[in-house]
Amino acid sequence: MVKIVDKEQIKQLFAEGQRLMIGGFIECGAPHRLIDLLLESGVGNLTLIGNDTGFDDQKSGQLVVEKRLSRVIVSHIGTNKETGRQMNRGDLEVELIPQGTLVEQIRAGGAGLGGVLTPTGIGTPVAEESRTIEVDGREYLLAKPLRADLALVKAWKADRDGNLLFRYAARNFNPVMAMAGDKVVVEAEEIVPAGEIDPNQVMTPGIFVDYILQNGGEGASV
Amino acid sequence: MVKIVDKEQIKQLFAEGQRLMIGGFIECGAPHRLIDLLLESGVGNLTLIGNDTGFDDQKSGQLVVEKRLSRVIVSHIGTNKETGRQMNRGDLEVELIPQGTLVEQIRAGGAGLGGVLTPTGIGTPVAEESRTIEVDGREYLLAKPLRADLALVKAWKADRDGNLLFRYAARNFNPVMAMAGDKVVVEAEEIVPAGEIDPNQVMTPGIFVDYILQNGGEGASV
Amino acid sequence: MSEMRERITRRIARELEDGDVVNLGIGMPTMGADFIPDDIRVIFQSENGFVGMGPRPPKGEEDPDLVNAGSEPVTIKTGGAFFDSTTSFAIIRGGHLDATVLGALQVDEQGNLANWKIPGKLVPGMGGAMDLTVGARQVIVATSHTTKKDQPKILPECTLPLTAKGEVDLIVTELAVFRVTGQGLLLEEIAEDTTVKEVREKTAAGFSIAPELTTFA
Amino acid sequence: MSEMRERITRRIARELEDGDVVNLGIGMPTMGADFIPDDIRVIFQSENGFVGMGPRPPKGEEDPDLVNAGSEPVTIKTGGAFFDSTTSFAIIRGGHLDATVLGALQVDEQGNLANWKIPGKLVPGMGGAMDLTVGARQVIVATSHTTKKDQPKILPECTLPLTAKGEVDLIVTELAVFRVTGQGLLLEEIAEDTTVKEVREKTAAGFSIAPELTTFA
Repeated sequence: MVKIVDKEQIKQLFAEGQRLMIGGFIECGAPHRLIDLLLESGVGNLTLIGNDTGFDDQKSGQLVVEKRLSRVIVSHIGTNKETGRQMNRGDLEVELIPQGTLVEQIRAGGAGLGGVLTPTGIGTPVAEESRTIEVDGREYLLAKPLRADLALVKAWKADRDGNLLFRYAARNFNPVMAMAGDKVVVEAEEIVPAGEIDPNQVMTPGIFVDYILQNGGEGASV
Repeated sequence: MVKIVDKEQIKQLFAEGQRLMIGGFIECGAPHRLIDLLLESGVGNLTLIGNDTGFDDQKSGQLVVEKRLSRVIVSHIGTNKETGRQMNRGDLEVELIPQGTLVEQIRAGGAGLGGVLTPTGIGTPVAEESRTIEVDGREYLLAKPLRADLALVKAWKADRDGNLLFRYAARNFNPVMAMAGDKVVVEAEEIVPAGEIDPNQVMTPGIFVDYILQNGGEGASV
Repeated sequence: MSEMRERITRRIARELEDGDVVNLGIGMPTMGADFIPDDIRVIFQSENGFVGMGPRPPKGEEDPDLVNAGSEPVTIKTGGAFFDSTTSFAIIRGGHLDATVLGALQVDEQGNLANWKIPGKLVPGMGGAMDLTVGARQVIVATSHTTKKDQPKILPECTLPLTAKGEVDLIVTELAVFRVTGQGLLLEEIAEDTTVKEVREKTAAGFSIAPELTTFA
Repeated sequence: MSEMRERITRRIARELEDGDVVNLGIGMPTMGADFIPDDIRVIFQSENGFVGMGPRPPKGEEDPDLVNAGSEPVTIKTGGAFFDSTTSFAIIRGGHLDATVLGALQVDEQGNLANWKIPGKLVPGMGGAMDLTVGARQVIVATSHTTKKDQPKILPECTLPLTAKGEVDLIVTELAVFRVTGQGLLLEEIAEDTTVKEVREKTAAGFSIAPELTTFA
């Protein structure tokens, strides 16, 4: 059942050493308000599963800049120079995964699959870290499921039942992560009354969502 | 590039012995006009990949009743008694697959995966026909990709660029099949002008679609 | 709905909790929802592609695009959502269902279920049943206690092809409620109009009896 | 855009056909689309989640939710569609792209591509490049013929970690167009201001010369 909660309640969801999925694609569609609360909460030693580590001068990137992460599982770190520096110093473990494999791993985690077989990465260093499985004479790499303690998701609109809409390219990893977190926390640009989102057009069904950050001031009724 | 074509052009796409995916869930969301054209075309010895074989007294079921199929790959045949009769006589090969595995096989075919690993069917007769793969101490069945020569899809609305919307429970297998056919043929309740479907709300992007059956009479401009 | 089915359905409704997401297998009438108390909200999933399934609409208001997995007309409640079959089975297999309720041809002491095939006789296919049984957090079997020929359906070991192995959590019949435990079946409740003796006569499987055995109506 | 990049982009645009669905890798400017002739329609895919990508919007009309995979503001054309990352990579890996255009650190005679890592030096990550290279029907490499230090980038065998093995179909530089064949590289075109001799000097890989060698500008 979806709960609409305030900032303090969100902060209590965070804990040292958690494994987090955070939506977004180089800041576009990233849950910047939730990341702010995560930074404020002071927790660290986190594992981040996401497409990238953001820009070092923008919000998502601050998780690296403020040294909250001990491990990242991402497809790309080129937009955040601090990630590379911490990696080279040995302060941050970086696992690079092809983007299409990463998204299938998250989907497998959410969909109850034991993994998927992908041709991507065969003949490359990625193959050295994966199990190779041959099917009908062709080789594939096993991409194992990924799940997280919390998935932080940015929506455009959320209704009171947790049904979500995303906007344009801000959709990206958000819907699939909403399936793969033990708890799913949503930040929405707008919280609309139940029934306002056409059930035929819902992008993420509310049954995947646990918490929605209320909009407005601390005591505002949303 | 999407082509809007007439009935005769659709019929020319069909050929003896083809492997077809046909959308729908026990007739709901099945492309009844395309099935009519398939029946009219006279082709047979077809392999059907779909959720089921419809009702024996409704449209999808006629493919069995009129003996056009030599093999079906489905999750359920209980609603069409003729399917069971032909199976028992040895006239029709029936491969029964758990519904969630079947839809993943079609998705794998459309998404370029070598297969997925599913826990469904472990310890059942389904496991005897599948390869078992152990991952981190748990057993899974390998579900291999499925593709088809043609996918027949029923949409609610289609625009001139092939973007599709589906309605309510008539969506079911249609979007995933639109990814897994070498050619994808669409029947829509309504064909709307380009731009009328909000790009943020498209359910199947037009790049998956090859042909749309024109609405109205033979010579009607749609 | 027969009196027997109504009783089973009513008893199962008591298993469901506020906020639960539940799939009622085919054969389990959507009317089951009518037995849910007013003060809790249970969200029904239909494997053909939606959550928020509501009751059958008034006559004349049926919509051919809005049917459940058994092809019966239904409605969508406020807060519901439609999706395609990949998402539907991601929900089912991915552990997003709190419970599923399924019928049985046979069910056994190890929590094995057989409900999709009688070799040489009846082969409807498994549909979504195998995924539901593997994926739902709680698997509830709703079944008549015996076959039409009065043969036991609750067995030491299923003889028919399995739907899933060791996944059943609770068995509810018109006579009894059994919980499947690591030590076999535990009789937790009997119907108010039966006796443990009758239950034992009609059950081929062995079972132990809960210290606080209660009755249901 | 430098003159060199403009020339490469213009040449690649000629490879694209009416109706093609194409992903231009990061680094390949969206302006590439400007070189597509008016009489054909090419649909650009952006791996962060849409097809129908249009040019950069006028200043002041940028939308933070509408950027390409390189974070540059773009637009959506009529007929375009947005989707999530699972669908985006189903398109990419599933053979639904007619072509992709990618940059290279190194590319070799066997069609191997290296463009995501210089060990100990530069490790940006592969992003979507490995999926694009494996999945697109035609893989076109767009690259300067040599490094900034005038070292050859077209080699007998890549020495950097590979992005994909044997997937490259065409290599386009400011000097030459090579097709990757089962028998190695085939020089099909040279720039109008170079010679086969210069191409040979700047190419470490061996190659044969097409009988009907042509020039491009």
